[in-house]
Amino acid sequence: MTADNVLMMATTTSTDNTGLLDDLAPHFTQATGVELKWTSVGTGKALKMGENCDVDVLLVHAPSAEKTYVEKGFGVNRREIMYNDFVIIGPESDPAGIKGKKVVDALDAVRAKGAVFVSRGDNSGTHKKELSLWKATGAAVPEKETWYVQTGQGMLASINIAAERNGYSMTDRGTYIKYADTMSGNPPLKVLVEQDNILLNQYSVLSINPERCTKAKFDLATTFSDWLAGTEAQGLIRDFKLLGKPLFVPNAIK
Amino acid sequence: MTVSQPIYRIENLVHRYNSDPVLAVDRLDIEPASIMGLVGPNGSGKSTLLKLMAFIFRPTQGRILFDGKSALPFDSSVRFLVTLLTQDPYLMKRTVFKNIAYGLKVRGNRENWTRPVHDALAMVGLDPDIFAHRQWDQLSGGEAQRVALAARLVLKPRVLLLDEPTASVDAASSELIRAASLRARSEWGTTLVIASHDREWLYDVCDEVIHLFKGTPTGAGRSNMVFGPWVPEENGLYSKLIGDGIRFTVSAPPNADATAFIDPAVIRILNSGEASTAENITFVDGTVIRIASEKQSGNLFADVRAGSLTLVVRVDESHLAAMTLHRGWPVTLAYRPDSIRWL
Amino acid sequence: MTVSQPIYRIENLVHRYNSDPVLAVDRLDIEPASIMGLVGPNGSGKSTLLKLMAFIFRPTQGRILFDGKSALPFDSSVRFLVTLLTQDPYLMKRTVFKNIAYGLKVRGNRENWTRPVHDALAMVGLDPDIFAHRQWDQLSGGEAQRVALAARLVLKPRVLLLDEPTASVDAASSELIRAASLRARSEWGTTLVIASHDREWLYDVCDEVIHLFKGTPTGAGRSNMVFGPWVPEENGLYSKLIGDGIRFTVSAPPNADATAFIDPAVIRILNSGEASTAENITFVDGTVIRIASEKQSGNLFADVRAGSLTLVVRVDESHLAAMTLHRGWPVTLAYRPDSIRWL
Amino acid sequence: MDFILAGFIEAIRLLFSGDDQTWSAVGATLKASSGSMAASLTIGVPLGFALGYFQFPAKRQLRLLVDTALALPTVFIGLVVYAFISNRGPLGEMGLLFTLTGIAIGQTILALPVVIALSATAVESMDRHLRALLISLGASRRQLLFSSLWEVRYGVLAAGLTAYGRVMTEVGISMMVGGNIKWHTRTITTAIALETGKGMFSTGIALGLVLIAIAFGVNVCLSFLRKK
Amino acid sequence: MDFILAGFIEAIRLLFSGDDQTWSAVGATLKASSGSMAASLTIGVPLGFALGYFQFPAKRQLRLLVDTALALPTVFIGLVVYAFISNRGPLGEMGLLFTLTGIAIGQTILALPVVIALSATAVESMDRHLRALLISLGASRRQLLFSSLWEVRYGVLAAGLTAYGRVMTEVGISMMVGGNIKWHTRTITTAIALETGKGMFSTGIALGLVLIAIAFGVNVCLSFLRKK
Ligand SMILES: Nc1ncnc2c1ncn2[C@@H]1O[C@H](COP(=O)(O)OP(=O)(O)OP(=O)(O)O)[C@@H](O)[C@H]1O
Ligand SMILES: Nc1ncnc2c1ncn2[C@@H]1O[C@H](COP(=O)(O)OP(=O)(O)OP(=O)(O)O)[C@@H](O)[C@H]1O
Ligand SMILES: [Mg+2]
Ligand SMILES: [Mg+2]
Repeated sequence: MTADNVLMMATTTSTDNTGLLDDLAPHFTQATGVELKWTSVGTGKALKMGENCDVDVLLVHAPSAEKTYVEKGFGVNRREIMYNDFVIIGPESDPAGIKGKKVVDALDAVRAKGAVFVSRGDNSGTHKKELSLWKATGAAVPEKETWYVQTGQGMLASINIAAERNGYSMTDRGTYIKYADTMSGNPPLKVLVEQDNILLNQYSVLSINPERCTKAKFDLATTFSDWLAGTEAQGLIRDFKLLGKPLFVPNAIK
Repeated sequence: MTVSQPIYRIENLVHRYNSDPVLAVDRLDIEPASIMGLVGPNGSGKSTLLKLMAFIFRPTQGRILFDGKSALPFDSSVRFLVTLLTQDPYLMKRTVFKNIAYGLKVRGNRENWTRPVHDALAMVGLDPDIFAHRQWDQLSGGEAQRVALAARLVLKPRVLLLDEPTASVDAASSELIRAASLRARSEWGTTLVIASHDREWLYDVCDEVIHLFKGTPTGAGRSNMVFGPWVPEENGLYSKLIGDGIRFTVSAPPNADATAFIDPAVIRILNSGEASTAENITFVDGTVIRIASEKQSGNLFADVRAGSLTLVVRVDESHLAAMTLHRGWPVTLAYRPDSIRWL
Repeated sequence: MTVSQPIYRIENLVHRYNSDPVLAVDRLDIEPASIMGLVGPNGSGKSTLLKLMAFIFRPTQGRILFDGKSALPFDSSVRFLVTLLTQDPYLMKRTVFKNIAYGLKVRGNRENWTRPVHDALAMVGLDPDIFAHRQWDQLSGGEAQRVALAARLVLKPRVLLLDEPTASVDAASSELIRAASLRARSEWGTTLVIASHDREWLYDVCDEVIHLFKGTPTGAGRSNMVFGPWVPEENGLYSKLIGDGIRFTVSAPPNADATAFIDPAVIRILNSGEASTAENITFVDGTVIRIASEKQSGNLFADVRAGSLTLVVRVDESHLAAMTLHRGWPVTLAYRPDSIRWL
Repeated sequence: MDFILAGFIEAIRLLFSGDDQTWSAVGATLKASSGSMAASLTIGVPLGFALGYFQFPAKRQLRLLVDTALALPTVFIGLVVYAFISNRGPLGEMGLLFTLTGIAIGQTILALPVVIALSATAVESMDRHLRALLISLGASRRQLLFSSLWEVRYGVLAAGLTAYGRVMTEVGISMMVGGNIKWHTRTITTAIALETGKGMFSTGIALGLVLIAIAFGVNVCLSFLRKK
Repeated sequence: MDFILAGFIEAIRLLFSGDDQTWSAVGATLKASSGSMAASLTIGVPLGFALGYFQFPAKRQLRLLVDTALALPTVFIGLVVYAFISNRGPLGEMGLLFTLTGIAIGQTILALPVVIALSATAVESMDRHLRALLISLGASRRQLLFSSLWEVRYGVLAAGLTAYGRVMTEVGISMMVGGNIKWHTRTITTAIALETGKGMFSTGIALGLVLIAIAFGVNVCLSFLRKK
């Protein structure tokens, strides 16, 4: 395979860590003859690498950041591919009593109780989502409260910290499923809030603007984007299961 | 009431490096306030013996009693009493002053060290103003050697072990070192053991000189050792080639590699060519290297080089008048092969 | 056609460590295949001069012509021709064999080194079977010194500089070293420069001996130097205290710190107490340290210790018959204060 | 490229405008690294001395072990320490997880092989005559240790500085054991990792420069040890 | 705790069952680290020799600089190298981003201060008589360099091993410059970081053990240099 036939992608850790990309990549290569290489990094870093023309295509989940990105002319052809959802987890004892509540009410309860809440605090797509939830409660983000723990780490590390601290956290479902699995089916933290529309997590693919980055392989990026939105890939995404549980819902517009 | 006990008593001492034994001393006593010399060829074990006596490492076998008590390295019974000037004048990477003061510091001495350090420097003939603040590596060979000695003298030790203190030291300084050694004994009652290849100097300083040979003391006083192998001659005698056509003849040795011992008194010294034809006498030609009188006995000795050998010969006063003995003078040595003892 | 040119020509040489000048040689020529000696008190600059002659570092000022050409450290014109035995018998952390073979290796010599290395060891009196495979740190002081010398002899150099080759070496070995030096000159035409404090040995080996004093050559042959400060006496003379109540008297010096030069020939040696009352003559008591004949002239010299001084005195043959000169003999020295020269 | 320049400017701003977050991270870095350096020098230098000085049967094997331990990955150390001090681990009771003390423990493990291996090497380079000199001047065992170390002080200093560099710049342990918790266990290096992950490259550069400035300060303070 | 034990078992499985991904990471680690070690020793040892051997005006300042550079954080080096070799950087044309060569360049920068500082220290510990000895035996400048280094070989070896440990275990540069791309630039350390990030602690431990096993192998190979 020549270097011309290699597509370089930057993506967020969630797509890689769940194993979705390992599942999709061979099918993509088979269908198109293009090799897919990816580096999985934080959303911010992924966007930055695109901005620096180091990759050809991005697969990320930070809709508002993506929109600005396109507006600034760094990326083109933003295309929504799929979504999964976030959940709020916490100790089984549920000290703030949030189980089954709506997101906004649950966070208010946490704040009122001053219960430990672990935030990633790393500007990732997930972190941005969490901040938007706090904003939705109408009060300021509890930036400097002692019960508000900012880890600056990945999702799994943050869940672990929440477990060690007996606190709450917001996580994507995929990571939680893996976490629960490593705890041999009896995780100290349980899903307490879910199925709220506000918790949906949209993934999109963006091509790097070939006018800014002349060396970016725009053709291949388009091929990839089209393929992802195509029936084969959308089917693969629907059928992808992590530890027997479906994770992503394909929602590409043809 | 008590008889004076030796300050050192060495019993059945054996020391090995790796597996080769290099020192084997059955018994050796050293009296307090005596000055003992150690001579012997290179590798005869002088430095090893001195290091053992300084309790720097343990002997492989046997023991060393200090003041009647068995002692080991770091024992407080010897630590501050015995000090050794090692053969290599090694200094710490500090100034001369700090090198000399180190021993005082180690002794927890909190006083002002300037005085004793300057005195010690003066004792070895170095001007404190010039040398005290030199760095360790800004000295000539002899200066370094003398600083190392000053670092020992400053301690006023009970036992001072000196390993070749005059090597690489100039004539004036070696006299100073002699004086300092004698002064240490008389002022502080120090016992000294000194190893040196400068026999003149050593016989001058010491009360007694012990010979080491292959790690074994072979007696005190001057004596000659000649090593084999020996080759038989036609007349029943044996000999060894000691130079171009020069042979050293001996009586039948116990084995071909035996070591011959020749008492300096059994050799007569004749003017060159004076060889008579008396029977049973053997002659060997040589050159006088030096003449010296032994401090204790007043006896005169001549060192005579014959081929590659250097023999010590006792000189009768009567001889002296008859001949001009001095370095470089050619002589003939006469001795009876059967007067030789075997080791 | 051409007049033999000196192998070394030193011109206006000055060397400083930090800022103190320690060596200042205006002019010095050394003839090929000569053996030159260097004597001088500790710190007089012998080792510095030898290192400069070995092109180990550059002089602060002046230049050293080798074979008529100015040379600098690492110059290929000198690199393989000159070798120095340093005062510290430093060995590399390798076996004795590899230490000695190093110079051969550096010369790109690809042959079998066993032969030359073993020969070199034999030249310094060490048995190759015992020593060749010893590690560098498994040697006695004298053995190490001799290995270091063997590492130089193996090179058969054109110039061999020896810095105290006999320090810490036994008597037999120092004779071996003497023989090896002479053999190097006669077999390979080697030029030797040797610094040593063992004057007897040095005078025996060398064609000529140069005296260094505070970095300056003060002439060849034997001579006496006595340093100030001088204190005026009542009779217009000056003196210096050289021991308990012993004074060394001189004529008026140019300044209080001047250095006095006394020719060994102007001092007469008398039996102790023989002092006459002749005018203008000064006496000083001493002890004979050694007697030796100068190789070149055949003259006899006595080293006499008077207080802290050691004076060299020329001895007339006529004297010798009349007295018993040997180490330890008490004598009186007689000289005229006005026969003293000043530096 | 431009983010490097931007990083320089930001570094100056961070240091001089008294940015709270930066100073908190500086504090955390200094506390954890001082703790681990104190511990690793106190334990490591004597061990290194013993390893370099004495001859004993398993010496070479031990040396091999220490040299291998130079290649202990920080995340590995982080994981092992985490396993012990996590609430489910044997030392969970002590509450060391997510504390600077926990980080310091991990960093001590990281620094120890460096300190031991390099001080052993320094001691091995010691002149073989030193021992005889010191004992002959009356040194006790303790004085022998200290004076020997003083003779090879440049080597020991280099051991300390190398270990310090390693401790100051490690991320794996601080991340895993400390948790990179803002205001508490966020050190400069975990902050750099975070900012870089966010794509804030210039802030990453700026924090890197802050770290280097600290190291420079420490080196200037120690450079008096170098003067002859 | 249990994941440590699990890690041990997995490490054995990974090594002996011929797990492709592991061997690919082993290969990447060995390639990058060999490259960077070769480069840093070739450049660093002579520079270290010069720094330790010669006396020159700015010596102390230079030394201070090198010592400070011991505390260069890996992510910082990663960022700087990235800035240069990124497609928009000055060396973007060379296509070094996301390659093992790029990683090796960054690791060389990481290893250089260690090699320079420690070999300078080793050379400083050299006996001052060595120079005179070597020149007097006829050594050329080059032979003086090599023979001097051979005399302090344990010190230079320690410099190399310490630098090797640093290079083998670094994550920041490999991550930033290499991109942790599976089958290409995923080294053992970035794999550990990835697995740990996924919560696969036992795999992290296992990979850590694999790395240590490699280091052990390298040390065993080099230990012949230690025999007297
Ligand atoms: N570390 C060592 N390992 C093996 N052998 C050694 C060691 N040190 C000394 N030797 C050997 O032990 C013997 C005695 O050495 P020692 O230094 O005591 O001799 P010495 O009488 O002081 O000689 P010198 O007059 O040369 O100083 C020598 O043959 C020497 O080769
Ligand atoms: N590195 C140095 N720094 C400063 N001064 C030095 C240095 N090396 C030697 N000296 C001084 O230079 C002078 C000459 O030293 P040199 O070693 O040449 O003397 P030497 O004649 O060989 O003495 P010795 O007989 O003691 O070997 C001495 O006074 C010494 O103190
Ligand atoms: Mg000895
Ligand atoms: Mg000298």
